[in-house]
Amino acid sequence: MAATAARTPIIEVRDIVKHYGSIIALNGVSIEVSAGEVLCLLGDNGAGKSTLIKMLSGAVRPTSGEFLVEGQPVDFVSPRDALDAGIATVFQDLAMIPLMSITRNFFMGREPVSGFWPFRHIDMKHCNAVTRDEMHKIGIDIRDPNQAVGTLSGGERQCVAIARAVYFGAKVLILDEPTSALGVAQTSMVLKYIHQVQQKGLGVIFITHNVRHAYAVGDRFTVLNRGQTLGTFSKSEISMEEVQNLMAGGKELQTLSADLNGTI
Amino acid sequence: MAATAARTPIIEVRDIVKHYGSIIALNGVSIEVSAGEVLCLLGDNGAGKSTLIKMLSGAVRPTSGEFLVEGQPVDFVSPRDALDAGIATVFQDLAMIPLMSITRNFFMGREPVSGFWPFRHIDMKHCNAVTRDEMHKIGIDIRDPNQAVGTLSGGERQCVAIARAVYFGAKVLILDEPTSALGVAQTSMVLKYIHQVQQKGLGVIFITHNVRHAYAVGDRFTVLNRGQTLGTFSKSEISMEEVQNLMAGGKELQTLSADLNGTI
Amino acid sequence: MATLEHKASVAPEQTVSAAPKADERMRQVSLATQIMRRPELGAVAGLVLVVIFFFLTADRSMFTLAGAMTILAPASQLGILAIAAALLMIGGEFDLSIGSMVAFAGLVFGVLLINFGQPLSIAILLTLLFSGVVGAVNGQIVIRTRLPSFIVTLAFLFILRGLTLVGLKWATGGSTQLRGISSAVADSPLLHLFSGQAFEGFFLWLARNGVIETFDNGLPKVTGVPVSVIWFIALALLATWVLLRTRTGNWIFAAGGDPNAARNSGVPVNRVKTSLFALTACAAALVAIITVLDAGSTDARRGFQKEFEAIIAAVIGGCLLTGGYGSAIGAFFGAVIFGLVSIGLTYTRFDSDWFQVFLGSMLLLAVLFNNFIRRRVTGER
Amino acid sequence: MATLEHKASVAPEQTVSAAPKADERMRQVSLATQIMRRPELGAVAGLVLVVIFFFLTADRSMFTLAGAMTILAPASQLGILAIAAALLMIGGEFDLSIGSMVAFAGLVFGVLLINFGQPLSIAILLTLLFSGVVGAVNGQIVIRTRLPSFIVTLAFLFILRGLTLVGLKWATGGSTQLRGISSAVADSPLLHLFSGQAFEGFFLWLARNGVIETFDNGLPKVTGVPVSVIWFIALALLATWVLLRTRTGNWIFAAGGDPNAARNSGVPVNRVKTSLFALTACAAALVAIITVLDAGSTDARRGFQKEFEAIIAAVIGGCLLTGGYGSAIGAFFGAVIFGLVSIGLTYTRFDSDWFQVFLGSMLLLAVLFNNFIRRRVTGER
Amino acid sequence: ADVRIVAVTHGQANDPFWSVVKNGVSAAAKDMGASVDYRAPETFDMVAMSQLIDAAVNQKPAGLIVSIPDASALGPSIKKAVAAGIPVISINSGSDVSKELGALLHVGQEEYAAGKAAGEKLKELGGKKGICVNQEVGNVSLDQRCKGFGDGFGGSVTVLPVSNDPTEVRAKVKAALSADTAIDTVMALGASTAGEPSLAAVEDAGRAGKVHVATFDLSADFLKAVSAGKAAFAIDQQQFLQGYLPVVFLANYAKFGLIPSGNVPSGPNLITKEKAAQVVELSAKGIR
Ligand SMILES: Nc1ncnc2c1ncn2[C@@H]1O[C@H](COP(=O)(O)OP(=O)(O)OP(=O)(O)O)[C@@H](O)[C@H]1O
Ligand SMILES: Nc1ncnc2c1ncn2[C@@H]1O[C@H](COP(=O)(O)OP(=O)(O)OP(=O)(O)O)[C@@H](O)[C@H]1O
Ligand SMILES: [Mg+2]
Ligand SMILES: [Mg+2]
Repeated sequence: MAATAARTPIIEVRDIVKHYGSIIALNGVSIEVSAGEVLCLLGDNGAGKSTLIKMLSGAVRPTSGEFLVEGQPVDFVSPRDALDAGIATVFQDLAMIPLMSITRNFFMGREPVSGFWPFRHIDMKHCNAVTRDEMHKIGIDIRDPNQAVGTLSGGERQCVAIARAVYFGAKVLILDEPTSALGVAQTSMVLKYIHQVQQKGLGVIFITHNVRHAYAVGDRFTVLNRGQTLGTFSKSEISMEEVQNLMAGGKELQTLSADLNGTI
Repeated sequence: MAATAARTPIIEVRDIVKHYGSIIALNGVSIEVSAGEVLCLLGDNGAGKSTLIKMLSGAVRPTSGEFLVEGQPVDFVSPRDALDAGIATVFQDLAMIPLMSITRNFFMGREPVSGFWPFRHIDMKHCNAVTRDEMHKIGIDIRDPNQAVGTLSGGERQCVAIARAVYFGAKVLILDEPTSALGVAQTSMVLKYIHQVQQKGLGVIFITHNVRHAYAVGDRFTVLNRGQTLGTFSKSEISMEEVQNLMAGGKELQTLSADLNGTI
Repeated sequence: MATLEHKASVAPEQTVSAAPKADERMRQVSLATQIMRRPELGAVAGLVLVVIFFFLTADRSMFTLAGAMTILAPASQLGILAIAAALLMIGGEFDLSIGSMVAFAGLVFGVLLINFGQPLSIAILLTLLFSGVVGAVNGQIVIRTRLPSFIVTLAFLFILRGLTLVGLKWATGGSTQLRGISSAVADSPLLHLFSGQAFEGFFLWLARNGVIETFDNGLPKVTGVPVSVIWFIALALLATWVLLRTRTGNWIFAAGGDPNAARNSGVPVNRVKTSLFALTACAAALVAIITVLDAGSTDARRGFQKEFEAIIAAVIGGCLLTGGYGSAIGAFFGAVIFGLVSIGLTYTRFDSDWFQVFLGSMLLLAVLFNNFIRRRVTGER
Repeated sequence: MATLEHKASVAPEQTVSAAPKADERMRQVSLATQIMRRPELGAVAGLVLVVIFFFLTADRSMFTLAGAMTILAPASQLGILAIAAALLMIGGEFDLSIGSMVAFAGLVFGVLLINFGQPLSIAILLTLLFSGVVGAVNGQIVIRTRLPSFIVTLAFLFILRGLTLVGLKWATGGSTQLRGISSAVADSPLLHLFSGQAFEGFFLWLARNGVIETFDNGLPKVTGVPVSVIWFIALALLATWVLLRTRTGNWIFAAGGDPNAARNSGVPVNRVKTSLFALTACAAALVAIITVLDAGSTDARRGFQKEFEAIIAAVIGGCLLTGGYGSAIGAFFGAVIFGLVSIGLTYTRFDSDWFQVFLGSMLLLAVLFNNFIRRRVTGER
Repeated sequence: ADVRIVAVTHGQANDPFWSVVKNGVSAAAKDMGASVDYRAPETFDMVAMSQLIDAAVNQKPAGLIVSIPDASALGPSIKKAVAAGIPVISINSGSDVSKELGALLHVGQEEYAAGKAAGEKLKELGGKKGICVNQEVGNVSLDQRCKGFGDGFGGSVTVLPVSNDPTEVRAKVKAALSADTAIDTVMALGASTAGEPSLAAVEDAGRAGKVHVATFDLSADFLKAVSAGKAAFAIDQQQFLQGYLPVVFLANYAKFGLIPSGNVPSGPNLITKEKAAQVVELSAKGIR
């Protein structure tokens, strides 16, 4: 299937299963990502993409299945373990604290400290400057880095989460529908970021419902459906239309598209 | 500007201003929607689209400005007033209660009751059936209408909010980025809904960052930028590319697009 | 607060009632799992544990009919408060003034009967009305000022308690105890709805036929079911029905789960919350009426810390302090557990110095056990 | 709970420090607005109101240096607890066992000194250590079982209170009061850190020079600042610094604001919460040590309902019960307001029967006034 | 032990006064070879107390010891006990209603009478204006102590409501003294909770020796102050006997049918400077 099978993948999961009580969210899913590769995770709503991502980033634990990072089996008990292993994630729900300021959210969990021990503190000025800067780069001109995140617009908030994940670098960058609420300019910035990150040799897992975005940056496409893998395809093997049909899970897209002049 | 100026618009706002403490979210915005018309509200992240929507649906009150419904000035003090006036809204944050079941969220605020007074109750069986049905129509096959909404996937949740707004009909349907988390099939269903609703003679306000979606269903386009109106254009006056440029707020999209083969 | 997400993922409301379908994304689960997942029934495991504990350590007389009644009487009075407090908590607010309200309503009731010589019916009506108004005022302050209900009702905790003292001294001419209520209401027909025992005839009949124990003089040891127990059960059923089957119930859950989202969906959150505050105050007044009629007196300390116990019972019964989740039946069992533990210990031989240690440990154990069993059965992490 | 969104929109933390920029999307706001928007300073308005009230109604002696010290001594002890409780509340949890912990730590401290004849330093160290461990156990139970901290620490409220009684009776051979502590520690050098007055020399000098009032014998009426006041102020400053300027502070806000989001961002939520529980218990132990040394004895009722008062003070000071929002300085002012109102009323001529009515009304007024002023000044809806 | 006796009172086990009663109960139980359970509601709560009595009656003990601070509230339960054939002895409060409710006898002292005695004594010492430091306003027995004190004292008396926190008591008493310098008498309703901090407050206010401080009940440190002349006196009800004697009576009644034919007044007993020193040690052990 994939062209990169020779290298050890940075992340590899095999036959992952996840139950929530009586609900089966994942029922045997396998994927792998190598360095310098963008894997697009596609699938219908409720297919289990976010659940898989949460597993990779240590936020939930699988019911069964294997999970290898650089060939070594791992068992993350908290997202901190995943971060320490170099996996940075933008969650679909963004993992932000509404009552806290933009800066504080930006640096949450990885605050840079200065000074000696009993006086070790955060250099807020520097943090504010970094935040303003990084947000500017992604295309958001924030009024005040101390504004509470809960009062930002949906897109602004999403940009904070993305800027944060990118800023703190990592071996793997996981993005769960990062562009869903973004404006046109911000979206293109994020796609550009993905490209840059890939160039630096990181692995990227990118979830989206937008075929164009996926096709623009993806090297390989894994399609999930109702908790199971429908297959993995490299860009050379598959056309944009085929990807689109896979994503829609074989629903009669033709009729719909016809009504709307193929604009989806 | 607009072609429909002769009819009384269902909703009209003039020179709306909204301050949050020192923050100016809207600074003089005017729009109008007539029956049987789809108005697309476009604009960069943080432009003030959601703030405007919240005002129209009674969730926040304007600092100043006029608000007319069918030509009559109104002053909504709560979203209930807006609902009573026939304005149904899908909020960007969806307005769902995570701990409550899908059915209960679906009917929240508009529960159908049966029986006589002291014994008036909700017919849960019927409600469950309606919920399952409406969700199926939009393309989501829910496992159990009693599942807590907090445990649904992002897209599934968004579909509940949309299905609810459409089901309860209204004079005006306001959709704030309804398709942001939706899969391909669900998105086309929503666009189809908008079309149907428009045919029925309702007014629709549709917010999106996806130019294609906007162009597919919109009759007129109002562009906001940094809290102000950039202008309103009817479909005949403007091309998709021009809309796209307006949405990005004049940022150098060309260079970005070039990198990514124009896929945004 | 950490539990919100968690609860959401494990207790989809009423999974029990879901029709089984063939969906490959669902596992078959046992009936036990489905039952344990209901918030109402979570507290049952703790109750069972506590009963077993007492069965092993307590005097046999605890497990007679009379023993049960001695436990149910206080549990039911607490329970009436706990059910109202649970509804209010589900609706997202607290009322710390319940206990003081019991004392204050008792004063109002007593004064109406004694100082103003009103008939029982009028006194009950006015007391309930008055409490309801105070409750609604509480609610309106919370809503208008958007202050936390904790601090507003706390102020009323002090104010009502203080007014009770002042009022009692005024009514009695200097004492903090108002007596003579029994004689004032001696032959009112309404009396039997609010005081004494229900089903007395039935119990007498049972005793005559040797079904239940009797004293040496032939009278039954238990002359009936305390009316407070009847009220308690009736309210628990009513509240459960309201929560699960009515529009109001849906609004209560919504108002507590996320008031903003609820408001945006058209739920009249303010009206719901105000009504709940009024209801809670009325429940306190009901308890006041029952206890005052039973005791024949009222004093400045009535209901002391009852607000606290009511909240404890509601939380044992599975209500979230953050609102939006819980059940009336849970509060019912919570009150029974609390009553059982605190009265039950008097049936054991433990030194009363250890009373609090036991009370605390039993509560903790009951809740831990609930939790353990639920997780075990539902197979959650 | 309804207030979350609301607070978010009106109190962007530290707007004061934002550099003014030319952004057409920002209005110029006055300095007053910027200051009132800080959660720390919200409680100041209430304090001012209360002071004005007493200025108009109370005896002049309240406004002397001696009067101030009289109020500060209890306020500072409450304040130490309130600051710790505020940190814990910001971190999203409650500790209802603080009050019982004061009694229990007092017992441990007393027993170490008297029954085991340990020197003061060891006794203090062991008491703090021991309390910290109990607090951490509290925290671990909350975290592992994911039960609400309300119910877990409530169990400890009972258990610790009960153990104190049992322990006291054991240590004294039957009494509920353990005494003789003053003589046991009479000449320890550490004593002055935890008991008595600070700056005595300075006050003596002031008195000699006629700056402050003296008794007829020439000794100053106020011989110094109670050490608890020093601890109180120091802790308030330290806690404020930690909250606003350190990594730990960020983690506390995050853990309370949304534990899931915080965990997903790599914040060690469990460690933070456990530490906060341990800290709260240590604060209780500190208060125990100070009061025991001051009173020279300890008894079974020490710290009764202090958990409640500490939470009240924190809430007056602007902490949200739901976590993630609040300040240590707010709790500081909250404790001062509470102390001022409860002691201040004895300086007035109101009939003491009305005490609770006044206490409640003043608290409500103070909080309402805070709120009113803040809304007024910040121009919010 | 074959004789089982239950004591239900309105005082919690951790109340210094009632812990002495409980010690009396335990001592008698040991001496008589009886088993006694001591029960009390968690707060001054008459409804809860009547429920505890009901629960006790249900266990058919050989004897029941109760305090009766509210005859209306507790009466029915006590009558039920009597009707069930359980011998009842009332202690501490309720001497006036004891017979009426069917109790065999009463051991104790009326709170009001003790307060009045104290008031009279303090008036004798020259007091004109007093405060009554009440650590639990609304507790009827404490309120009666205050009322009795007021009536006996004659002069102007205000009630100072305080909590159990010594620091707060001290601050409030000090505040009261400095707000009104005419106050020359402080009557505390509990020795360790209110009495000791009141003494400290008097000293803080620089009024030592000018203000008479007296207290209900005993505590070792307060007694020391009495013997040192810093405090006027402490009122002793000899509550140890209120616990001890009824157990002895009921045990003998159960075994031999013997019972005294009249009430036993256990107090009041003013402990002044002369007697104070000898009681200190007993007080520290929870016997006085
Ligand atoms: N905590 C939970 N408890 C119960 N069911 C859950 C839970 N979390 C997710 N699910 C279920 O698992 C399925 C997969 O959810 P997931 O969020 O992974 O979907 P997704 O592929 O990310 O969808 P979307 O594209 O809409 O974000 C959904 O049907 C959802 O209802
Ligand atoms: N409650 C609030 N307090 C302070 N500022 C606010 C508040 N709500 C919104 N804002 C600010 O107002 C601006 C407009 O927000 P709004 O949500 O309307 O943007 P939007 O156009 O919907 O953006 P998006 O496309 O990202 O959803 C944002 O910059 C936001 O920071
Ligand atoms: Mg998802
Ligand atoms: Mg928006």
